[in-house]
Amino acid sequence: MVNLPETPSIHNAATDRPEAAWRRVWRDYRGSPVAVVMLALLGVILVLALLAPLISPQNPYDLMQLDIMEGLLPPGTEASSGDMIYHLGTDDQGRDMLSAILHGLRISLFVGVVSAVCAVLVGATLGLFAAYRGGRTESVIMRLVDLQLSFPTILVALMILAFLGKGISNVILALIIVEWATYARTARGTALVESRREYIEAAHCLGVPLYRIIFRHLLPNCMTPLIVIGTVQIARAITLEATLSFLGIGVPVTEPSLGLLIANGYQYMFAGQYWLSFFPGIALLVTIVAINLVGDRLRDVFNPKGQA
Amino acid sequence: MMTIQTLDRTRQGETPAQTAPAPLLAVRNLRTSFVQRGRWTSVLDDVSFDIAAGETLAVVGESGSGKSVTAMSIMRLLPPKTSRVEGQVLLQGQDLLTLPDDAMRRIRGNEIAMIFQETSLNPVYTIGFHIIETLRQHRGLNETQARAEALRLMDRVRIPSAGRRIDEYAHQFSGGMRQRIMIAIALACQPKLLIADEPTTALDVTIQAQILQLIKELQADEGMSVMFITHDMGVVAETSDRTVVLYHGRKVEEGPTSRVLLSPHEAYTRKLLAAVPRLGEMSDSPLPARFAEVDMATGNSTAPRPVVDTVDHAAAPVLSVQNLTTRFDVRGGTLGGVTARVHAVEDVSFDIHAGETLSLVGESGCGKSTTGRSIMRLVNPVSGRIMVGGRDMAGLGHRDLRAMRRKVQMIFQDPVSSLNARMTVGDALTEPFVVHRLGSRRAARDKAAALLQKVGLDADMASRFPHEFSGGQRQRISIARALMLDPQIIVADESVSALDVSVKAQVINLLLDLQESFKVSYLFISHDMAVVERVSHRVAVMYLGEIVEIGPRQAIFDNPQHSYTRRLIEAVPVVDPARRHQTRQIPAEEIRSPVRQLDYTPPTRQWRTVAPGHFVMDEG
Amino acid sequence: MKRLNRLTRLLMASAISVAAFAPAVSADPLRIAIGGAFTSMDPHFYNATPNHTVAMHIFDRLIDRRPDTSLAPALALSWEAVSDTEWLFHLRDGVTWHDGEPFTADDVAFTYTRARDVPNSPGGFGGFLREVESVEVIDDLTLKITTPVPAPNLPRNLAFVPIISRHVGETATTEDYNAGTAVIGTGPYRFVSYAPSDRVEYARNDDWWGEAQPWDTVTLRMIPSAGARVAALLSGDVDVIDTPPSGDLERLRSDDNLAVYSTPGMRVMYVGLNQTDSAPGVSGPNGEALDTNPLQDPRVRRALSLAINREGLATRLMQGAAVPTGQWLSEGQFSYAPSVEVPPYDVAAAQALLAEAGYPDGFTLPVFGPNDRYPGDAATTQALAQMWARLGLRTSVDSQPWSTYSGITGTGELSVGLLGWGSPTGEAGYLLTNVLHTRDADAGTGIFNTGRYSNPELDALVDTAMATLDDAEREALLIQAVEMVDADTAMIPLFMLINNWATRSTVTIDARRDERTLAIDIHPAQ
Amino acid sequence: MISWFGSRLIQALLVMLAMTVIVFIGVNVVGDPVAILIPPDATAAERLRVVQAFGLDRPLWEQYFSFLNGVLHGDLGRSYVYNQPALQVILQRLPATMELAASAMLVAIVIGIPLGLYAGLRPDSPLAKLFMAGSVLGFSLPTFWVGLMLIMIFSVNLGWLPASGRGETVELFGMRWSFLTLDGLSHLALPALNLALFKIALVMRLVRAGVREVLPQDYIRYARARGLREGRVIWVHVLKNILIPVVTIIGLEFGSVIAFSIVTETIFAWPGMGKLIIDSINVLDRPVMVAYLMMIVVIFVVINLLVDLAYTLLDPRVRLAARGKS
Repeated sequence: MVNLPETPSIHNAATDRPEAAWRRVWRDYRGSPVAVVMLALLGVILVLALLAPLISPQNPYDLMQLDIMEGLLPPGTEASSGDMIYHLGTDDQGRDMLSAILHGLRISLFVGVVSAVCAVLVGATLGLFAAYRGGRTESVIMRLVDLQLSFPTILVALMILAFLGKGISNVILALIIVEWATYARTARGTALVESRREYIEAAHCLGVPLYRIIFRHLLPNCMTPLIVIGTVQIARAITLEATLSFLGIGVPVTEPSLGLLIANGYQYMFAGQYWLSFFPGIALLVTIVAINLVGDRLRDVFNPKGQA
Repeated sequence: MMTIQTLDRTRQGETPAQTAPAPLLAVRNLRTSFVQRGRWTSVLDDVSFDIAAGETLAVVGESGSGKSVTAMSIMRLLPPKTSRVEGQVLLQGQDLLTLPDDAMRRIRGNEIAMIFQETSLNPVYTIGFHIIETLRQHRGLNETQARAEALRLMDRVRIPSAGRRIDEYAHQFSGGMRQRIMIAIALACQPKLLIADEPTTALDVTIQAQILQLIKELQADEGMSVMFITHDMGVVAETSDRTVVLYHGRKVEEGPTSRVLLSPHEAYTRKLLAAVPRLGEMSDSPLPARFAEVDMATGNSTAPRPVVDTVDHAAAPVLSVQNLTTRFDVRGGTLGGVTARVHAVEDVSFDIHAGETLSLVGESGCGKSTTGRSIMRLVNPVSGRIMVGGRDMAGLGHRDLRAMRRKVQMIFQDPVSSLNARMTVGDALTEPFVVHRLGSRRAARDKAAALLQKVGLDADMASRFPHEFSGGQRQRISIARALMLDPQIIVADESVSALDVSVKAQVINLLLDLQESFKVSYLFISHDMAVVERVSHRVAVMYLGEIVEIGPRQAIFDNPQHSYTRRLIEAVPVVDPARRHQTRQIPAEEIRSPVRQLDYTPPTRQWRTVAPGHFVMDEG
Repeated sequence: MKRLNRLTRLLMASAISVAAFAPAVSADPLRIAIGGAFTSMDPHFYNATPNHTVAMHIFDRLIDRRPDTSLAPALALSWEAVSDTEWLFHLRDGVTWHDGEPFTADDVAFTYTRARDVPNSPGGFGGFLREVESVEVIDDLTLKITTPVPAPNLPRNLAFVPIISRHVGETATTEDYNAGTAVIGTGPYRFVSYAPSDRVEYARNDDWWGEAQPWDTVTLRMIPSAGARVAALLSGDVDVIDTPPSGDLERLRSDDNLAVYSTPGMRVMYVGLNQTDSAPGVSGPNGEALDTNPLQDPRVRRALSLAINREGLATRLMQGAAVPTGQWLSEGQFSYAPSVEVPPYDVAAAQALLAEAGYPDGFTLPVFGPNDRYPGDAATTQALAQMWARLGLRTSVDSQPWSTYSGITGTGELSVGLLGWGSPTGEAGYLLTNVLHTRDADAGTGIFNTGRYSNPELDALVDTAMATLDDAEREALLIQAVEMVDADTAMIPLFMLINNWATRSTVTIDARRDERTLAIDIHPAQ
Repeated sequence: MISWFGSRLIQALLVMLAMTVIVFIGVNVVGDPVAILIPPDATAAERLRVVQAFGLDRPLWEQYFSFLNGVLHGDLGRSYVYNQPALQVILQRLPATMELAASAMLVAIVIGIPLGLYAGLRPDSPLAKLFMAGSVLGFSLPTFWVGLMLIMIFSVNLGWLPASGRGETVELFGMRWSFLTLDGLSHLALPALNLALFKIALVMRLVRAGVREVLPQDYIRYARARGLREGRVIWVHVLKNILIPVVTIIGLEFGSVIAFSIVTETIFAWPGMGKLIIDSINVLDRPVMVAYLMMIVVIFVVINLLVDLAYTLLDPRVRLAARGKS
């Protein structure tokens, strides 16, 4: 495309209302109905996960409420006590699958979000630090990042978990270890680009103190790529956790995430007891697709040129 | 709306009758629209003109005028889905717009060749590949023939050692050489018409002169027509027989270049020409001069207010730079060791007095920007002293540096990136005032409002974000921000270079106004000799990191001593139609690089005093 | 033209008929998939069921074990104890190795030396030969084995040790076995190829001394993923698979093209109870420390046993892949105690016992178990916790991979844990000696006594039984011991795992108690 | 060039050395391999014999240095379970994994590049939008779940393709390959597709983004202005420019395909390295775990090196000399 003529913004400026940045983002975001639906869906998923203990028909981890004699009932079966219907069937412990999925969603999202947030904090701090300090600090950090990124996440996570053993906190730790590098690289890359921009130099010339330049000028302008990557990385973290749990080295069996629910149901699939891994699989899929599509849209909105 | 269109059409009706009976190219009622946010918006409206055989037509206009779109429409290079071209484009009577795609493709490169800015070569292929590809496409040569022809063409555009360089890639060539290659490709099929779309915009002025000269010569040899698209009135004057002026997608004026330049009919053309500084027109005054303002409605110009002498020669200089040297390491090799050094600034000294403007001029890589940035301590100089108000800034720590920075401020080139997109204009303006604890927030807001008005904006624009402003407005905001700290010196690093001609003139006027009001000094860094002549009291010419000549502006421009200064002035295209048919012998010399071996010791320089205050470096 | 056409047709017809009859003339290849991971072609390298399975096709033993664990002559035609510590074995005549060399008693003597000490082996065969003090070659077909103490289980243990030849084995390393060059046995199949972690291919040994085998070639594949194994069977990739997932059994049974074969196995799943003075994690109802370990009280142990719905575990959780039990052998096996019944599921009685023992409000009990070792292990652990929660205990679940769980089973740190124990000897003494006998490292007793149970009366009874060569006498003593264990609830047996195989309906299989999947047990369907 | 290569090699060796330390400490933290491997009824003496045979009775640092010493002599230790040199155990399974990974990558390229080109050249067509939606799905679907579904659909319900193992193999260059027989190919199809799915989406989006980025470039406009055929503009001028990032990423992704084959190999019982490492973790076969990681480091170093070389060959702007800088 040729360069379109600059819209005479002098006129626009007169008619446009002053607009907060987020409002502009939202206006652009709205452009894709699919993305809006996905955002709503994500909201619903989040609410469901947060409220899981309140809205699930059964507490799937209260052993008193379970009865193996209710095990492996197909969807729609009424509980023998008569006080509930297993809409999505039960697993081998007699656990209501709907409740298990809601709680599993909660664990999956918890793992994904917490690991992503921690990884962003660690990675962005190190990345900005590297960009700002330069020299030896930078090369040490970036060498580490290169090293980390040249190995596939799943392998690193696998090894860490093989050493640390199962457990939610170990999974989160492993995910942070495998993810921080992405954020560090992004943060450094953006910070380097941004710090060469003239507004940063202008701030220096104006005698704005360093901490203020970093936090007031640099950080807000580096946040966009971090947010976009963070969104997609949450989806990746959830997938990775599910994969690790599927391989049997993720979360413990007493706190099953969606991945572990799928793994648990795997052996029953051929027997026609599809609901054990099908429904958790769908829940996982929908969550990840929703996050990815929202992330995609955010990327388009924040960075209209790079349509990757 | 209707009436205007009819009016336009009747006026254009005369045009073909005035020119030669069978023009080579006749553009009729060209209207081009783009889809923007789902709606068709016209960007080129009812444009008509002719180009006769052997003639050079300049299409001139500011950004957004549609001059490039015109070329793209003629060549049918706009994306068919998002653009629409109506009207007629007749090449020797044949309408290009209705040709089948394949036939049109044979016209391109063959009948009509096109050159762009010199960055348009595919980076992953050799330049030989490009030339040979075009030759084989249109002339059906085989590989061997095409290669031989390519070498001949490269010789023709005077590329030295073509045999070796034909297998090199674009990035291994300098900008000027790349542009020569594009010209060679354009000549490959002996086109009837050459469309040159801003071919020299990104080039240094001496290189620009070479390329313009080359085009002129080749045009004479080949007898082809040229359509020259440019925003530079000097280039128009140097190259074209006739001129078309575009404004907001419409043709506002057309005529022989000498007529258009000397007695423009239309208000816009007058306004445009009034904003163009002409080299040499200032020789009668030692002071800077404002640009005349033209009323767009009437076309009448008001004579510019004369400039008062602001320079305080009596007091000590506000800025004194002594023996400033800045070098950068070039790292390479296995262990990232230093392999060479860029001697960006080498032993540079000058003073600036209160209220004075000193300009640093030179071409790319001469070290003028690095000098400015070294003064601002955006880069750390290797040695030298930078005295501001008697204190050496070069040795200051962070805290003292911050305090000193109040006295020296900087305005940058790019109006888009010099403001933080996430801060309102108000926040951007008040921030320096607040962080230096110069007063309350309220005082900061008041001062910001006052300065916004001072730079010609509304005080209530403070709540807006930078993207809501045009480029010129943003540059005004940057200036206002620099003024928040009441600086004594402002370093203006190519601060008007990115602006359109008319906006540039306004901003320069503003700078002069501010100098008058605040007695501020400017270190004005620019590559544009004509602008420098307008704004400076004194001028320093830089070449390869060194000042080769420094002195009062009048002396430098009227009596240049150093051969480089002379070459520089000579190369500037001047808005003087008389220069159209001048041919100059300009050697195909490249700009030299200040990258030196590690063991390089700068030679000791001898200086000669030409007149009081006018010094020139000895050549030899 | 016409004649040529007829000729072509004739040729084609004959080709088709040959193709059609070819498989029927000599029997099909047999394709087996097992879940366990075989790791070496060296028959003495690693004592694990998949490795035994691989070896048993090629190598014979002195004594064979029938699918129901009773003993049968193999390379030894007969054997007898000539004194308390001396046994004579009479070998089969006319047996040749796959390379044509004759088989002699010296090969057996060589085998028993080599099997104990394979370089770098994680061990395993030493246990079977612990009772072999010396081997004396009387003549080519007679062998005398001396034991340090009376060893009634010697023939059963020797049934595990594949016999290799001295002439090949003496110089052969594990590499030679993996490369196939040393894999020379006397068994029903010859070695063809070995792809580690993937498959072993065999061809019939027409010179075998036993019954003629119907299979030209046998492919033994390793498919650890149960789902994938079933899928391979369903898609016709293989003819026989072992351990189909219990959830699939019903569907496999109902498929006309498939069949399922089952037999109770030799492995009992039980709950090991820590009976030391303090069991880690076992505390009062609100987590407070207790003066005594409640698990030391037989009434508590009994209560825990009674609170378990074994029928539910077997039918729902294990989906019929298990039978409830109160001991560790199946009916019909040597030393099975008919008097020991499956403990009833009686929560009320259990609660009463608990109250009687002084724990009316229950106590806190962490329940441990592996999650990758036994079929349904994690689910069973959870179900146990579930059922004891109903009894009124505060339970929690801790499922661990065997790699870490196996660490805590040996140290006595395990309070209450799900465990499995196979009785390869097919009699009660093996478990009694290793699991319930007082731990004594020097005597080699109580090696797997994870709960440190100690009952001198039981110890004496077991010691006597295991020194009694007379089978009837020994069986009576062992049954008495089993009854004693039950009365004291020294451990809580849950169920015996059932071994399952699924086949395409073109073949049948004799289900083996010892989990091995052998081509000689598989026959073409009639 | 030579010195660049040398410095990369030194870097790689340092990485491997660090890796051995970490892994050595790591594997020694978890569990007791002897407890897993020996029969439960083994006596203390039998147990001790195994501990000594494995050298586990020696202090960790001593074990480490004797391991390092072994490495220098080309011996990465001996598998506890297979009683073979650990390296040999891994190398035996390497071809299977390489075959799977290469097939998956091939599928990804063969499908991904044309779809990506189409989506990039006609971004507004419904088909392109469909492709892009599909790519989001491809990104989102967890590999293991897709594997299960593929088995469910193609093996169990439709019965078209086998679900496990390598099928018939043919020996070539002393290694066994599946892709040379029809049976082998049919076994390869599902796992390769499973592994490729994510990469198809990746390649597609990469190519599309590349096309979108290259199309507005001046040199494309200039190529058209020279009257080149549209086909030539796309296949010569656009394609080579997008191939540079695509080749780079495809090369680097090959590593991740090898890693993700862990999942696919587990599901499809593909007898490769990935399945080996899972098995080895489960039985704590420490020498194999260590050797596997060393192997992976080597593979990755080689891949990164090859990618860099390919990059230099494809993109004349990248000079080896300049690379030392980064």
